[in-house]
Amino acid sequence: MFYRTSGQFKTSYESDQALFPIKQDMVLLVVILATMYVIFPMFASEFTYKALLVPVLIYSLASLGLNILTGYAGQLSLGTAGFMGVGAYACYKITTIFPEMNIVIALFLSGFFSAAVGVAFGLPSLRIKGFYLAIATLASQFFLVWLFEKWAWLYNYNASGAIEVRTMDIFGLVVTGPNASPMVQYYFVLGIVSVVTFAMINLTRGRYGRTWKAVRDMDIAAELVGINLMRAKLSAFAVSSYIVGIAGALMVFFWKGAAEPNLFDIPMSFQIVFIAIIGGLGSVMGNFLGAILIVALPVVLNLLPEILGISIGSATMEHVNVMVVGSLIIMFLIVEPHGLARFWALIREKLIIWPFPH
Amino acid sequence: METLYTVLIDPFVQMVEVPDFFLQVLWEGLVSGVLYSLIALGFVLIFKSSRIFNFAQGIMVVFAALSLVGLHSFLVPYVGNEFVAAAIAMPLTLGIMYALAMGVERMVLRPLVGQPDIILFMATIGITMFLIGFGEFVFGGENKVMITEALGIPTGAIEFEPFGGFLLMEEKDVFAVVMAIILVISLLVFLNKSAMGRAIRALGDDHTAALSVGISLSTIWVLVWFIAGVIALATGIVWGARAGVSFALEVIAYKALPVLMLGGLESVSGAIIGGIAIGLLEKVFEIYWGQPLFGGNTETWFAFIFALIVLLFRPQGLFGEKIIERV
Amino acid sequence: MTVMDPTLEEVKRKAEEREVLLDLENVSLSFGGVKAITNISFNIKKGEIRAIIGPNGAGKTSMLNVINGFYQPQEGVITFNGEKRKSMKPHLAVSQGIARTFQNVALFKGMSTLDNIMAGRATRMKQNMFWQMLYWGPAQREEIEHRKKVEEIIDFLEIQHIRRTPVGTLPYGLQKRVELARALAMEPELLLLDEPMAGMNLEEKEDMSRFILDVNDQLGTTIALIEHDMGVVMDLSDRVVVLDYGRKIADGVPDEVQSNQEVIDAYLGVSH
Amino acid sequence: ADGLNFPNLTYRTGPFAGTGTPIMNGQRDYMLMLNERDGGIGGVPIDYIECETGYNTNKGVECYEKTKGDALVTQPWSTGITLQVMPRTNVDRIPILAPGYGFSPMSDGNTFAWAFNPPVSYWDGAYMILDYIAGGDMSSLKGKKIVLLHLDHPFGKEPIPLLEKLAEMHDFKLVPIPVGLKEMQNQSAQWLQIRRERPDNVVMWGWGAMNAGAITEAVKTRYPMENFIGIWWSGSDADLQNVGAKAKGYKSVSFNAPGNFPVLDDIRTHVVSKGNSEIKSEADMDTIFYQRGIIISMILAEAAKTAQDHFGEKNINAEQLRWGLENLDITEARLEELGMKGMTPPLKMACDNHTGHSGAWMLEWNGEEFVQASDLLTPNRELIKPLELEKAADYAKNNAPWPGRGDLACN
Amino acid sequence: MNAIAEQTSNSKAPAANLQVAEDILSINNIEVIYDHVVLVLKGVSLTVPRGGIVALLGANGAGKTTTLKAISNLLQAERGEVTKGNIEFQGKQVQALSPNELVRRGCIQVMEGRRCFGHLSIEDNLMTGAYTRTDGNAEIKRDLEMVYDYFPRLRERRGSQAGYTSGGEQQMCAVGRALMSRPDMILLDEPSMGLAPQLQEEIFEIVKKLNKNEGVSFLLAEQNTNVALKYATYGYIMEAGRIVLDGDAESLRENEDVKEFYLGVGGEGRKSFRDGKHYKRRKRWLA
Ligand SMILES: Nc1ncnc2c1ncn2[C@@H]1O[C@H](COP(=O)(O)OP(=O)(O)OP(=O)(O)O)[C@@H](O)[C@H]1O
Ligand SMILES: Nc1ncnc2c1ncn2[C@@H]1O[C@H](COP(=O)(O)OP(=O)(O)OP(=O)(O)O)[C@@H](O)[C@H]1O
Ligand SMILES: [Mg+2]
Ligand SMILES: [Mg+2]
Repeated sequence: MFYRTSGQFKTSYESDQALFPIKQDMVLLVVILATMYVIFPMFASEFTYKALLVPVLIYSLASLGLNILTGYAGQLSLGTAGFMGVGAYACYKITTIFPEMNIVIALFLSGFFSAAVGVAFGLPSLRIKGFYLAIATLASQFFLVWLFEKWAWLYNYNASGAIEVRTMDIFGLVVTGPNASPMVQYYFVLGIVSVVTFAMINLTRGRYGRTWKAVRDMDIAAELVGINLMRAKLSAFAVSSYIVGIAGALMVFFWKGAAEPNLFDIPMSFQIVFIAIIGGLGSVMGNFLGAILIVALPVVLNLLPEILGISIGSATMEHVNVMVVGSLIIMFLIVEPHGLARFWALIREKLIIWPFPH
Repeated sequence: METLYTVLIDPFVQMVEVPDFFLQVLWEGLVSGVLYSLIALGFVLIFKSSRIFNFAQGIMVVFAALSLVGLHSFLVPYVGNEFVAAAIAMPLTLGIMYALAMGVERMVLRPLVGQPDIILFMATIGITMFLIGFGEFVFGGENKVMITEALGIPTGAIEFEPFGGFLLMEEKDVFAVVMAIILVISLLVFLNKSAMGRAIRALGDDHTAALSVGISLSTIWVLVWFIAGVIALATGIVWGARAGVSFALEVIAYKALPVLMLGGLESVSGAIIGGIAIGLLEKVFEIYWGQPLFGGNTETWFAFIFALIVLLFRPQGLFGEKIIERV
Repeated sequence: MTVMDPTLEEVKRKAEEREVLLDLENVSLSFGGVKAITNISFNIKKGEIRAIIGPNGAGKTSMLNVINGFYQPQEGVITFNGEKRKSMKPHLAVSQGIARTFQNVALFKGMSTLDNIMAGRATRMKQNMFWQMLYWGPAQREEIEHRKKVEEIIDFLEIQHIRRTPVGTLPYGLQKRVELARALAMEPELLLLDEPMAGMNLEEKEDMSRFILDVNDQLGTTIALIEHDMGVVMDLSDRVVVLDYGRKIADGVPDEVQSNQEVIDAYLGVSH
Repeated sequence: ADGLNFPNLTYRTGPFAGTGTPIMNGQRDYMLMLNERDGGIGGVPIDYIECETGYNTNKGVECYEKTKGDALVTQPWSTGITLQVMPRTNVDRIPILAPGYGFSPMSDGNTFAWAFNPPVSYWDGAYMILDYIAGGDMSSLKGKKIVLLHLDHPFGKEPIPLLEKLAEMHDFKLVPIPVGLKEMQNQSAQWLQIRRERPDNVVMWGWGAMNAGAITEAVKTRYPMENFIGIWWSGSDADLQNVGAKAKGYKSVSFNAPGNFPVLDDIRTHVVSKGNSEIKSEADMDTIFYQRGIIISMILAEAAKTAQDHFGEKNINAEQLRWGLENLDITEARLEELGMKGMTPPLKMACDNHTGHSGAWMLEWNGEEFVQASDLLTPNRELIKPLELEKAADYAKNNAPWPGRGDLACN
Repeated sequence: MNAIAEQTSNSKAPAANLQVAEDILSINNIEVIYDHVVLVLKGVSLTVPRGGIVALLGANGAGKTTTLKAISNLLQAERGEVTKGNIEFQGKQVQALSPNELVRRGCIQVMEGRRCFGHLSIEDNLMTGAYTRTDGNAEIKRDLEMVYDYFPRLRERRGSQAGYTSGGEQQMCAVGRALMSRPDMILLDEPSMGLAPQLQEEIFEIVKKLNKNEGVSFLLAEQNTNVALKYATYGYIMEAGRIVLDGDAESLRENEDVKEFYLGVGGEGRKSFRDGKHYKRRKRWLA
């Protein structure tokens, strides 16, 4: 009843193509944004910022990047973490070579490096498809991590072999380093994520989005309707890696504060693939839902026995935790293979016809 | 100039000058390759029958080996004899692998019939996580020793003295090679000569169409996963005999991936040939080029890059099925 | 070559009235051992509806694939719009004005009807990524301009009601229609239709015929049509070429082809 | 909480669980024993909390955030986690205790005011191993070839700067051979290289499954075991079980010596026999790593006691514990009181010495277990310290503005 | 032709003649929902008498394919489910059976859109059809020859990978594959689609032959109404998920609407496709 779309007629293509043609969606968006920008900061503790809010945002962003490539353009990549690494190391080098540079500019510049590397590793996609491509992206993953390990120049010859983020500020407000307030970092990340998300929503519903989806759904046919496959695939790789690179830089600079090469190894790639898939391939909103689930679930599960007052050995807890997360993933895939975003869409459809089914 | 020498000439000079060492390198490469192939075989079988890229193959290796060792150490006090315990533990482990196959089919595959490949792939990662948690819960995370002797696997070494040097072959490595060859041949016969084999290949092409002609997905999937489980057990035994049984073994699954790329995802013979090719090349490259030029540890990526280059020329690997493009 | 009927003269005379749009000369194509097309020559004239018929596996689809560059013939010369074509990437055929539909529907299954058709205009949209991200100014103007064109096609083919439906779940017949819409969105000079009416019932075939004729009449699009329904072929086409086992066995106006004994034996069967 | 809150970021799961579990068991049992036997430290019970990281840096950081609330200390148990939490501990004002790991420059308390890595650092370890090989006379290394077989990871690369310096000083050839994290189980390439290089000695910086893999390969390659020496993390009994007698002669440097010490009896009576331990069987108590866990907990407990005594306050806070660590002095006599005489060398820390550098013994695998094989070895501080100071300064520079000692007074 | 006509006149409309055992298949009032929300079949009932050929006609999207899939239990893979009604095959409820069990019991479907196993050779494709059979290799070989006799083109291409064969060849392969299972009942979904005219007739001749010689029953969803009604004994017409008209083939052929909309023979005989008009015609039945 309250989710009724009838009566909302569109009289021009402009309004039909508006971001939120349905009024209720607009309201929902405002509610979400208000929650993120106003309500959370009112209640969040440092732990909430560091273990939940900031990671969820950063992982969402990385997953959004992956989703462009896998969900929209149909090229399965298992090398996301490697590209995040490129972004992070690029940002690290930029900020050490140009210490005066504003961190925002450094961030957006570092995206170009990961985009370039992404395009280079995307070249084989012109010939290689499906799981072969997926494994091939693992090649980039292994190679990049090896490179981060070997190429001491990348980490400024630090004895620790890791990159460490120094304290930086924007107009006097400390945003990175141990002294930065988690809330400031949260707002910073939230701001960037909002901007990129907005841009991606637009990009995916326009020409680029259509081209990518066409390649995904049937690349031969796409070619035969005049789409230049090379440009379509490489642009997807570029945009995707750009976002992923920014996510990597954000991760190191605004969340972790330091990173060793292993951070960017396969487990993280998989985690991001999970987020994208559980959230829903080919959806922007899904990334956020997926990240909430995949990032927050283990944290919450870990807190659970404490809340319930049960005492279990930490190891047993972890075993159970891993089993539960594994099973939940399978369960989610079974219940809704198209991800949480689709789940939401179904709920919406039911709401539209509610309370009179069919 | 000097680099050119190290790249182009020196390696070959060394190969000729120290031939026994070169032979040893080749043998080690061959053995590693065969070990990779064993894991790749499990992948291939499942992929062929269901287009499922079974990421859980690695953990299945660990799980099978742990079950065997765990059951064995549980049984020894009761039967009092290492060998008898092994003889009982072996079929019990096979039983566990069968139960696992049934469980996977029932709880994961059946509800996901007809879903896109990537979903099933993710599901196998879910299975991997579950098995890691479950395995550690039951068996604990400590290293265990493979019951090599109790299983009657030879543990000695064969020594040759070619070219006045020495060449050393561990008997258990020889055992691994022979076992792999037997496994591959029987699989090839099974797949190409039996109606079941044909059904397995049909399933890989189109689940729904296979259902429509009366092929029972459940039966075949249980069978295939069980065979993959058996292969996992075999793999676990030979890997375990080399380096002990622990969850760290799981990462060896990654080593099978370039083998799959090279050999082709659906080809049993590709798995073995690709494995051996990668084992040999990777070892030779590491020893003669990797270590002098890159400071070593090139094995982490060499196989991938090599396979990638081959894929550029043959996008379906050396023996994989061609991707059919027709409109 | 094989057909030496007197009507050949007549055909030639008619042919001279119209300009040649596409000309194939001694084209051959084989896959390993399989000869899909053997030494075929024929042409398509501007503004005509040209049918290609023949038994299953005769090489009709392969013929279309050669025309739009998806297959490279081993031998032969193809001339389109007066230009000799060398090897070509398929996506360039579209910019030259060749669009097609497919025998096994080749739509983008996950996308809505609207998006599918809009995809057909991908080559005509030019705005850069930056504006696209803002979805504002030039990008929005461009989007709307093309949307208008697409809506015209949607109206034309009467598929308004499925504008937002993902095409994967549409019934077969509608999918074929969406495919036609997508091809039309490319505003082609030459439209290749591969069995556009397979799997349709009579009513739908009538509709489809109407659409094809209208496209031909109103937009002046030249059409090459593969179809197994003889009624449709005979009624719609101006000229028919018949293939069998990769060879051309007849070429002419419908009536002439229909009565050709070789065609009857190879293709039509006795009942027609 | 009302007790002394000592969280431990354990890894009893994941690929390194084999190494982690026995240590964590030792740590835990000692703390539980103190609670049972003495009612804690100075009468205040210990809140010993485990948070599982699986040796995963992400989870580690999460654990740090989760446990830091009223924590007196943080024990990250991985170099990766240590690196990430280090800058934050300055802000959160919680001492890091990283016994036998972390990075060597942490010894410089004036730079790393909140970090402690007693009783010896990796550079100490590297020096002591070479010293042992040289038989006390470094110049005898001249012309020798020494392989460093190490995990290709910051941990494994840790000794390289010092070893390079020593190689230059004493004119021996150092050949570092990396082992990738995914190659741990299959090191044939590395051992082929060792066979080709024919080094006089192999020094191993290994971890988890790498150790067992290396020892197996060494046996296979017939490398003389007595020339094969590992750092203390490469000396777990479990790693050698796989090859058993064939590894006879393998050595590992260790800051705890095996034996049957009185403290073990206390643990047996107060914890194990009551069924409160997580060990599988009592035999586990005889392993090097279990006993090392006890030492580590002892260091922490002693530091807490030092602080309590100094501040005259039972319920100390993190800052006070930091002071306790900095001024820790575990004498021979104190060890005797604790029932640990000979189990670990006496340890004394200071403002500019957050490690203690107390020295270690060489242990040798006799085919069944590790036995002590040398007198106490000690590092050459004059040689190592400048290097530590240099790298510490580098760290501070790279992480500018680095607070250093800040407002914390020495003593 | 005559034999069939006789048979038809003997068995009256199934609704009137409720002898369950006579019907090899009966569907009662089923409802199918896709994706939990899309209601596609809204109460469909139909019966196929043993040894009968029943045609299921209707426009695109009417739900023919869905009906067939509901019978053969292939809906699950497409996230569809039968939410109401029941289906009986050989007098037994079959909704709960797995598709392969149904094949074992003698009911096989030829799916719309060919669906050959692309990487298998044509011959292997045909052989998969015999997967459920237990009557020995000799019999299977014999049937293989029979299929090749029906479709000589397949014999020529027996070694080629099905994915590379032409559309029509794949269609023959799909039909041949179903024949290989020796079914009692075949659900044929648009068998003639994409076949050359003479082959279209041929497929139906094969249907007729099998029906006559082996007593196989058929339920066929077909667009080519002309041919379908020529061979079928009984017909159902579907619109938008409901059966709107049924009757024996004869009477359907005579029905004015069927004539106009499906057969294309108005009062004045076959009209040219050029004469189609742009106006929405109203059917006389209610959908
Ligand atoms: N890519 C290919 N590889 C191998 N053989 C092919 C390929 N494409 C087509 N063929 C073969 O070429 C022949 C002609 O095929 P084509 O698809 O052109 O036939 P068609 O005339 O369209 O038939 P239909 O009416 O059945 O669609 C067939 O025998 C087919 O098997
Ligand atoms: N997987 C699906 N999800 C949602 N809707 C579906 C799905 N499959 C079919 N439909 C819808 O069900 C309706 C009936 O489709 P069905 O394929 O049964 O029609 P049909 O009569 O066989 O048509 P055709 O003659 O074109 O083959 C159509 O409106 C279609 O959009
Ligand atoms: Mg064709
Ligand atoms: Mg249909």
